[in-house]
Amino acid sequence: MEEILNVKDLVVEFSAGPGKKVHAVSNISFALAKGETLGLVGESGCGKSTTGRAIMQLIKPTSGRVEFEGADLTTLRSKKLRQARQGIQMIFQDPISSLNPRRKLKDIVGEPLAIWSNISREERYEKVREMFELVGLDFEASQDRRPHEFSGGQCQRISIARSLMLNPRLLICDEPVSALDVSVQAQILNLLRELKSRYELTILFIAHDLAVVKNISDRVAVMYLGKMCEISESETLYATPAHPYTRALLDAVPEPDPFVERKSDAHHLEGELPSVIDPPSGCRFRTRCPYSQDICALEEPPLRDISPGHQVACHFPMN
Amino acid sequence: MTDVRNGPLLDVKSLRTYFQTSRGTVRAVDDVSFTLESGSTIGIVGESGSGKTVLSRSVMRMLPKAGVIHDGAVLFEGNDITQYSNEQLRGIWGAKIGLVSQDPMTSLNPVVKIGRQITESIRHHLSIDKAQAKEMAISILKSVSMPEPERRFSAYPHELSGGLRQRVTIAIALACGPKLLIADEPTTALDVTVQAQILDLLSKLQRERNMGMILITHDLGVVADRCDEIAVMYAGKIVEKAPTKVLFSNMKMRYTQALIESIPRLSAPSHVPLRSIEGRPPDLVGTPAGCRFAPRCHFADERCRTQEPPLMRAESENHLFACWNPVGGMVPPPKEVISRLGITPIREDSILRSN
Amino acid sequence: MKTKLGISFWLSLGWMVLVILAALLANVLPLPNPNASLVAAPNLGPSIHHLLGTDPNGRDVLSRVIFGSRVSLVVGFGSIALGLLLGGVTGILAGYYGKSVDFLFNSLAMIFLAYPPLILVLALVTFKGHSLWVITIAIGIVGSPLIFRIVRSATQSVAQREYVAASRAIGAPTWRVLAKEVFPNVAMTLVAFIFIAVGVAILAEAALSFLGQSVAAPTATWGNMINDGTNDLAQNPILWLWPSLALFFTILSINIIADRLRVRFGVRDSFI
Amino acid sequence: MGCKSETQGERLKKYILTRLAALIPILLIVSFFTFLLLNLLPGNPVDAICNVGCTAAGHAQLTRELGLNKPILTRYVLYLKHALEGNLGNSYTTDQTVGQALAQRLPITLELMFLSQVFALIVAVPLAIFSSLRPDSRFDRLSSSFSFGLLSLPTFVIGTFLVLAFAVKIHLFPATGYVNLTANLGENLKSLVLPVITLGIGSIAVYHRVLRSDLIATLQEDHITMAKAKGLSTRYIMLRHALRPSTITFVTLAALNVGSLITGAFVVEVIFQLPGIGLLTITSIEQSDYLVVQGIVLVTTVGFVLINLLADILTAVIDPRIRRARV
Repeated sequence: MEEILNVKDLVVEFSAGPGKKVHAVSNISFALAKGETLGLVGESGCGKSTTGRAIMQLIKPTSGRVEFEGADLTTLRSKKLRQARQGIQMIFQDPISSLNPRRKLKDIVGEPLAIWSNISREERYEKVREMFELVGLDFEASQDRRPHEFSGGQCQRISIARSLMLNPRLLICDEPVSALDVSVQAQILNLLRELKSRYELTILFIAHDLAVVKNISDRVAVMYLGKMCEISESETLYATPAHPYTRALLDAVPEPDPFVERKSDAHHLEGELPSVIDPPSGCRFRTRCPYSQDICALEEPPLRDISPGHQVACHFPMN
Repeated sequence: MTDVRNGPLLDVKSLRTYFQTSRGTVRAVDDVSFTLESGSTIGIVGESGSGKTVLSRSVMRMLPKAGVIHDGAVLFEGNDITQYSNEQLRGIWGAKIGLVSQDPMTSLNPVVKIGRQITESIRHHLSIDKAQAKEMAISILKSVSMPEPERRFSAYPHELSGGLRQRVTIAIALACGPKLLIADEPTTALDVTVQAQILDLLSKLQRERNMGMILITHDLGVVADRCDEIAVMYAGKIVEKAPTKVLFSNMKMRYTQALIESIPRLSAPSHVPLRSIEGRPPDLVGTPAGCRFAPRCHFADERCRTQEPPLMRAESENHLFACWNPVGGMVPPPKEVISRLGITPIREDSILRSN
Repeated sequence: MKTKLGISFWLSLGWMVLVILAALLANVLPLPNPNASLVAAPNLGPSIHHLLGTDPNGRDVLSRVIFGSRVSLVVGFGSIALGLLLGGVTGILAGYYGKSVDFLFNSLAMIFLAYPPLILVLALVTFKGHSLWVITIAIGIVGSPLIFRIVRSATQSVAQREYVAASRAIGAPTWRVLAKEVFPNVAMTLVAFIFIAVGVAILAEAALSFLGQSVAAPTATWGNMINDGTNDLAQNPILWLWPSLALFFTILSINIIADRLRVRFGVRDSFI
Repeated sequence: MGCKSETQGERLKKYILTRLAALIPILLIVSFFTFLLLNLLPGNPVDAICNVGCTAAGHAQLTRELGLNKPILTRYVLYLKHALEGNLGNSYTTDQTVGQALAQRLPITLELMFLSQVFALIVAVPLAIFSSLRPDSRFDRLSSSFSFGLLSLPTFVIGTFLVLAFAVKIHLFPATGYVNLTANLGENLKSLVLPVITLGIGSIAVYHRVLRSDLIATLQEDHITMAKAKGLSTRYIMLRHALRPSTITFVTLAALNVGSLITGAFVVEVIFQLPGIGLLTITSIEQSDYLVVQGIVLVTTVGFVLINLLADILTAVIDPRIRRARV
């Protein structure tokens, strides 16, 4: 399969006062094949959103490579970077905050064309109209209105419309449905699925909700404290999680069905998330891992294949 | 104010809370009734704007004074607290009714030490000295499984993680041994792993202390295995109420059905299209005639749009729903119609008792 | 949903329009020379020829009040325009870029802010001369670090919003992000503060001229008229009253306009 | 969570020490700029001292005597050295040293400023508390409009009005003059009543408005709802939970307000002829007594910086979060 995005040894660190560093993302590598959807999950503070923004170069990575269609984005500067970024677009978590409250909808959605193409205003609005229809918004009724008049779900549709204006190949969705009600969340997930097949989009879907991720993803990657724990086909990962952390995450999800007996052997995570300024040595999960042994503190487990397409970073993977 | 009584712990009757705004009257809680026994949990499920938080505040009677119209009764231990003075209300808040609110990051005072935030409630209601109050607070911190409770006692909220802070708010709510615990989206702001810990803790404490608990949430997954009974709210009204297993296996109301089906599930395979509910929840100002869910409902017909469905009883006990075209067909014959707003306002609870 | 501006806003705006028009048209209006002595007998009460009477030098009080407004308005609006130019531009840049740009401008602003403003203005005026322009520039310079701080913090909060990130993700060049996404949202906060600042600048000038440190006599300013008036407070308090009233109503109007705009734009009431 | 071993007290101590260390470069830069400003601007102390009859040779000699022919940096270092030894130079117009003049005048200005703030707080804090308990009530609207009006009144208008009303018309208080604190406390306070009210009124308006809006915002926060849910009384919630976080902006503001307070104090001193720093500044400027002006600028600026530092430390004491964020 053709690779569209290849992230190699991505590191993002922030300064947190003198001599202190936040290790937000530490040596993450993964690749996305054309047309696939990769779900990126983890608890808050695990670095999944930072990864998304670092790929987009909205945050400068400390080191590592982000190859998009063969070009390393981390080496590009200003104009070249802006041009290369046209192929990648992003949808953000907060539907209200991701739209400028002072601008009209047609200008928000038309903005990418206003920047990148020389077509006339009329032609631009015509394209905006087509996109409105595609994402299920009434162009006539909403074009001259401003974002605050719309609900969260509608705002997210507007964001999606804007992101598709430049015909991107890769879409990075950063928690696109976590601020929405369940009934609206389903609308947006269905819309994304439909658009994906229509435009042959590749999607990096960042979320904390494992069920949502499972619904939309071909493959799933699990992050913990800036590190990649496990990455696999989604059916495999959900059926036979190999990393104790993945397992704990899955066990913690409340199933909306009173007839499903809660697993009696479910192990809930104990203890607190360690600090990202001073992460544990060796395996970062060891402080909360029920299976941790001496070697886990001494040696960092590398991400390795345990079956075709199933990689895990653990000294003692399950199954 | 006696403990010798026959009624339930909490009996909410036709509760209405309207807000007067410049846009018109917002009917945030509109004719809501339910009862709750000691030692049991009722889950109130609704999407944002369905009025579930206003309901919890109305039950506590913690509403602003200006621009609010309320009606109905809230019998707590047999006394109607809607008739209480502010002084009387302050006597039961914290002492008999505890509140755990949504966001542990904002619900603790950032400049007051945790210990003080717990003891001030104890000292206010139980009038004991400082040392005893501290001892009590530390034992409560222990009971909410707070690691190193003595040290946390003199910590500030910002030094704790979200999960630990929520344990502190639970400790505060439980400090005086309340009879009723209202948990308003207690885990929405928390990670899924912490959510499980907090929910387990709440159920454990609720059983141990034989409290009644109202668990308010938007997440059906949260209420599915932790509530005895579930009430589904939509646009300020309870549209279906049933014991948990009955609700999930035999839902009647079309909204409940759509809500349950729209949730992506871990047990379902990838890439299945989800059932979605088109449109958005209605504006609570000037709600239209008929069923409030009708504009978004695939099954809505003329009657749904013109005539508001009353709460009707399904075949199983304690199962009420408001729908003209319920799942599985109309079961109860029309004579069993229980209440019809504006025509014969029969209270739900009286029907339940006549059973 | 928009809140109404209310009657007080429109009354205030009316007063400001009146003051500005009078200042602009002062030369055209049938007024005697404000600095000419003995256009009539000294210390006259209000009459049909001299609506507000005359001062001990026999100068026309109405004419002096109207010409005096020119100084207040030029200093008030001029100094804040200068302050906006200095503080506003650097504030947006510092707030948006952060890091070293922010450090540089912010350190500079903090140094300026370390001086009590009046002392700095007095020092500048003493050594540069008592002309209208020096006063305007001095007050503008003193005000700019405060405007910088306001613009910077407003920009910082706007720059965190996701629509700014979204605009960058689309590939908008920096000038476009600043002009289309950041500036319109900062401007909203700014408008209310700017009016307050104009009021403060007018008050500052009046205080200076009361101390005899503003535009040199005999040019009429409200401040030096009030100062003159205090000398005759016991005998002829009305001389003190007119410029005081003019100053009071002007500042009040500006404050009311600022406050109504602040409420309209949903900006929080704070002076920092 | 990074440094749990530190106690709150240690953290606070560390914070104060860091802030004090940061003060030294600020004071150096500020004093240098002051020096530079007063030296580079046109207008020369030699011109001021030399009258019209001054010869070119006399002029040059005076320049040498005052050390004005040396490079600016050398002069600054010398000035700083002398300043640290407590020597700020001599006044050209009186036979006092600058230090003596300041020592004589400063207490008067400080007493005036201090008392005016006490007065302003006594009036503004209760007003703000009652306003915020019932926002938009009749009391709130009345007091808000009242403070709005005060905000629009210049100090010198208030001052002259008070003189007219209480000194000229009914002779309750002296219009001008100052009685020394050590000489007669009663007369001293009496002579300060009108100046203190005049200066305090502007602060009342500012404090009332800011504290009110801050309290209203705090009262809407979740933790206040939680405090109510504990059954605590309104009075307790106001004093224990609302007022303390609200004081943070308030303290910062009060420190910044010192700038406009100094302006106000100068004006008040002129109106009531109080022999403080303000009056000294005005006369020195009029007589181009250059070293006195420089000394005043230096002292007020250092004082201003110190007060703002004090405010920062105070907010850190009030709000434990700041200690961690700013260290």
